[in-house]
Amino acid sequence: MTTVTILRVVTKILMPYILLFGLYVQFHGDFGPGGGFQAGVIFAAGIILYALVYGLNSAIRIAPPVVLESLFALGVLIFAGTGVATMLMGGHFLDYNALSPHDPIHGQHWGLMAVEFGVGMAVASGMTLIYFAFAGRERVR
Amino acid sequence: MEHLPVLLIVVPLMAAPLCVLIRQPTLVMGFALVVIWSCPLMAATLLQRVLADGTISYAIGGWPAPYGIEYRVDALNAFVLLFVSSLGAAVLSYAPRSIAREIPQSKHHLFVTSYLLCLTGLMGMTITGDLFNVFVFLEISSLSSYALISLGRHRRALTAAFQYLILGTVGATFILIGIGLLYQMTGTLNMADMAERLRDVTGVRTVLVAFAFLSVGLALKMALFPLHLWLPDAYAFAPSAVTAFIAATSTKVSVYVLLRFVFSVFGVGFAFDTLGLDRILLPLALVGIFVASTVAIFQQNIKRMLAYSSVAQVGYMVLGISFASVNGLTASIVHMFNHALMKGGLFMAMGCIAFRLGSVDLDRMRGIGRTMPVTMALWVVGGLGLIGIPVTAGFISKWYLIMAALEQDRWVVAALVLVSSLLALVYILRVVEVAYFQEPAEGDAHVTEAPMSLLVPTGLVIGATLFFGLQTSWSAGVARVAAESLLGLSR
Amino acid sequence: MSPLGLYNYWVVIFLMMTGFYVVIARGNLIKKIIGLNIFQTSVFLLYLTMGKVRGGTVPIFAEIRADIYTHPLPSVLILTAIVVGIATTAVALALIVRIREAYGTIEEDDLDAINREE
Amino acid sequence: MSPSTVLLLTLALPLVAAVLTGLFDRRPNVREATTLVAGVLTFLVVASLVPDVLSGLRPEATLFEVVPGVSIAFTLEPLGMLFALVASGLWIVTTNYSIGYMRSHDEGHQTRFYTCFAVAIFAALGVALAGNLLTLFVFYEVLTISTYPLVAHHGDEKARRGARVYLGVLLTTSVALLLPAVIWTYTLAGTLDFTEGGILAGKADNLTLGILLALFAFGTGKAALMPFHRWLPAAMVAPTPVSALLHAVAVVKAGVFTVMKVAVYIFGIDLLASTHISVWLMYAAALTVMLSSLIAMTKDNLKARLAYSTISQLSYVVLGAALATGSGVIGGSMHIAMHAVGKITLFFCAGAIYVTAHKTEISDMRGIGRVMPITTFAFLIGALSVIGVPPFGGSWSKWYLALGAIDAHQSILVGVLMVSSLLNIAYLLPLPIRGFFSAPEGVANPKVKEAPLFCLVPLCVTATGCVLLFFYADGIYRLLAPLGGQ
Repeated sequence: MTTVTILRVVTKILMPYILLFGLYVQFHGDFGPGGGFQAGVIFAAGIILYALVYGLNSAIRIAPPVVLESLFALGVLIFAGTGVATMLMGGHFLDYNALSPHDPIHGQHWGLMAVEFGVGMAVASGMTLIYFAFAGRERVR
Repeated sequence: MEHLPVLLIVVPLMAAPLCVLIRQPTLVMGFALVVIWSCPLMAATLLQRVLADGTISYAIGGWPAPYGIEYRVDALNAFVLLFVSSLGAAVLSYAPRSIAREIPQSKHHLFVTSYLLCLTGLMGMTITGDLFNVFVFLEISSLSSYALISLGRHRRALTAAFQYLILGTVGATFILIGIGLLYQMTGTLNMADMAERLRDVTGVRTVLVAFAFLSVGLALKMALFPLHLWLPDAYAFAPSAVTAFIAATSTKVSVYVLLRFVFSVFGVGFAFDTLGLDRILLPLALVGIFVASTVAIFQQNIKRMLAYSSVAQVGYMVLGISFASVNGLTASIVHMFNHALMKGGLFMAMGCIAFRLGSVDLDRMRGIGRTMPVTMALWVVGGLGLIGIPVTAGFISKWYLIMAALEQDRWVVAALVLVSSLLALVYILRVVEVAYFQEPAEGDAHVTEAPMSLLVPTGLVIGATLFFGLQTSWSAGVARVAAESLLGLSR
Repeated sequence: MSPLGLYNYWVVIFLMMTGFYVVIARGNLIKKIIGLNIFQTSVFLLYLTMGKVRGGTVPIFAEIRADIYTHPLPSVLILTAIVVGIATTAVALALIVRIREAYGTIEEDDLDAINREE
Repeated sequence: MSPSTVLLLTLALPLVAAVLTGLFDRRPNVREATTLVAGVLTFLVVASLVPDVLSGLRPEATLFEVVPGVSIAFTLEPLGMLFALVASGLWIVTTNYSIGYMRSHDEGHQTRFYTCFAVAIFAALGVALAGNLLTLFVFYEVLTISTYPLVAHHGDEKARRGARVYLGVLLTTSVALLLPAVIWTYTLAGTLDFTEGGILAGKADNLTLGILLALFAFGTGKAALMPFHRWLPAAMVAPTPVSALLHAVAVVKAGVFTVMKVAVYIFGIDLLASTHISVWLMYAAALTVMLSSLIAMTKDNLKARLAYSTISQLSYVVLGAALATGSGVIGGSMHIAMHAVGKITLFFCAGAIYVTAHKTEISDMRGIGRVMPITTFAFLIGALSVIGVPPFGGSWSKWYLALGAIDAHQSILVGVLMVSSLLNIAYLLPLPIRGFFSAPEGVANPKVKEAPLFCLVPLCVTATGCVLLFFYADGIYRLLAPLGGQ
């Protein structure tokens, strides 16, 4: 792989900001535009950019597919687990009010946060996995 | 207990990612089996409660019905849930041995995950009372079934899955358009609420267009002739366990959704009196039955033959709907169930044959009645059910269908239904003759009976077709209650 | 309202037909998927259009108080549909890659010919 | 044991036998002993109910409710009693004969043969005991399916083609005609129970009833009413014990039994007599009697000739039902038993000749009586009984049929009965005549001698039966008397 210094340097500078922006979108989701899905995509874009510039192998080193698969599963579990938690606390499935019986607004807040976190995790790892799956194929003929 | 409706969906949904986390094939399978057998138990409890106390409603997130997403269980969908989950569980119990030959071990946990997701999607479509939810769950089940089909050993599984993906997505998008137009007209997504509000806008053209988009989309998903083109390849080349599962459940759930839309959302009056739906469905169903059965007769690949037979059987279900009477709907609903059992069992038996022979071609099946007597006996019982011979479940479906036709004085339809079952006789007999009255080929003389772990689930499913051919109060009885409630005659 | 006043719907119909045509008429599997995406996008636009309220602002509950908001629900629904669309595309692309590996072509006519020979 | 338990036991025994024969695949002696024991037990159990039925009791048993108001249910009434006795009694004899035939012929797949045979008997008993039309239909179809492997037994192209015709005709007629008739009856009457006096009176106009009757008569393909008789000659490819089963014991008798049962318990003979809807059926049956007798005369193959003879004899029973008079019904029902014993004798003899002398064509059987005197004599007795000559059983049923025709003021039919008896003589007697009086030709082979004992004993038993039935016909008459309202 030819090394293009400018790209590598720029990527190195941009990476933290991309990931940070991803986190911002993630946690700002319940106040403004944003949320787990968008955040996950932005996060994944950061990793994909890294893979494009530094090569697939380095990217796989920082985010091994096995870990990504587990994170994906975990993300879904967090989402559904929140729902189960609300049920265990006496509400209906995904009834966030039940999370904080004294202050339903807070309950909503926490619930959304947890769910969006799960979504973000699943989407980020899912997107990266899809990229890896395609990029990792050998060329046919 | 109160959470049962949502648990039914959440349990397999959460089990799916857990399977990815566990990874180890044996553990995954054990875990999935425990989870999946809990589903029919829950569904049975639901059905029992619905029959005793009437419709159950569950508000997701605690948001009450017209605003939030509602899971709504009545006799009809509790019944569908029960048989879909039971067959899902039965086929998964059969799967470990079957996929060992057909799917590389590194993919087993992904197979189980997709399987659980597919089941979740199918049950979700059935249980939800929210239109948009139907679409979401439809896509969950479709996407996982594309993945499942593509796992087939033959490379044609890939093109089959792709073809299904294109047509399935077009169908799903049609449904999405229909739902969007309905939402535009009524401002609600809740089925019960929409049924109320649609009464004010019956004549509006948007509603008609929405109805058209929905029915075409669903017809694609349930493989109603002539929109069945994806089905034969998909069934023929998917792994045996996948074929058994999809054939037993997927199209039935789409038929259920059609029933739900036509009768619960749009109402009989609109669909049949205003639109004349029966004038479209009846000929389509009949032509479908005849064309598909005839094509089935000429198939060499027996899985493909059974696939065409499935297209024909969907015709019977739609025929029952087109009568719009209690007996007609009972026939449809009970045939959904009976056909799920028969086709599931037949494809499971095909899986046993593929397990030993590595092929499902008619030529290779010579003399198999002697080398694999139990498998073939089960196959024959399932086949007799397709013809509609008494004592098998298929007879009960035919009985109600004929009765529905006769009570509306549709002699020709009744006669055609009866004649069509003779076409089934031809394609079943063709296999029987080869299997029992021809000598095995040189290389296949040593073939032995399939292992018990395959035979027992197959036997249970086929045995159930015999049981429900005699004891019909649990099948036709429930179907009748469901049919009456769909037509608004009770509760 | 003049027919052209509903120009969004014209766009929807145009996209829908374009997408549908591409799905049916193109033999290249990748192009089919592109067509499918255009087809789905038209539906997304349909939903967004019906949620739009003329003069309405972003439906976010914050400092700015406005009297008219765009209906948020269709946007929410369509977000889900977009996710589904992405998943479908991903599965489709994965299948196409596998088909290319197994058959060496992604032209539908060639695939049919190969399948028929078998 | 309560009578209803006994009823279910009757059905269970052959089924158990079927399972056991399947299990004893490797031990032929045990397998065949099982069949024999089951046969004897079944017959005894059926016979134990005779006094009950004679005294007017109707034992009942109900199993599952299949459709609302219609269950799989059993009721034992005189007609069913007679058929059950015939089926279970002749099962014993046929089993004995099968052992001799199958072994000396070295047939393959003998386990499949015995298992399917037992299932067929089970189905025939189910037909006999059926308490409603649905149950009858269910067992009727089971009978069709279970005999299919028997007909296709040899497995070669010829056998498969014959079996295809067999299954095709029987299933087509039953599914396309009989089933709608059953469902239609259900929608009209709301019940399918066999009730004395019928269930259809006053439920429909004459046209509907006429169409229904036609559906029933032609839908019962096993009754071989022309033009749905093709399956019978086609099924001749089967081994001889199977032909005996098909033609004498189970299949055809289940067919005519169904027609009789429908006439008596679904329509009711009063309804038939008062509306005259069955008149066309009398002529259809009479036509079948004449035509098939004529065809029988042209056949040189012994089994084919017997097949057409069966078609003609079956129509006597249908005729009896269609006459809708007391004597007609009794005569027709009696003919079920009389013809069964006579015809089975003839088939046993045909099989015995085939096994020992390997002859199938009548023209080749000159002088057969000199080498196989017992067999040929038994054939003569069977033939005379079928023709209706005293002192053989067949004379009684023809007598009552003729009486019935007179009661119904159908003197033409009396003539038909007479002429057909003459035709019977013309096609049945040449064999014994040639057998005894022609010089042996070819069969003078010194190796050819009397058939094996296992074959010989059964055919002597049934031939004796033909004689006994003449003297004990009174018992049958008393049993059947309630049917005719006497």
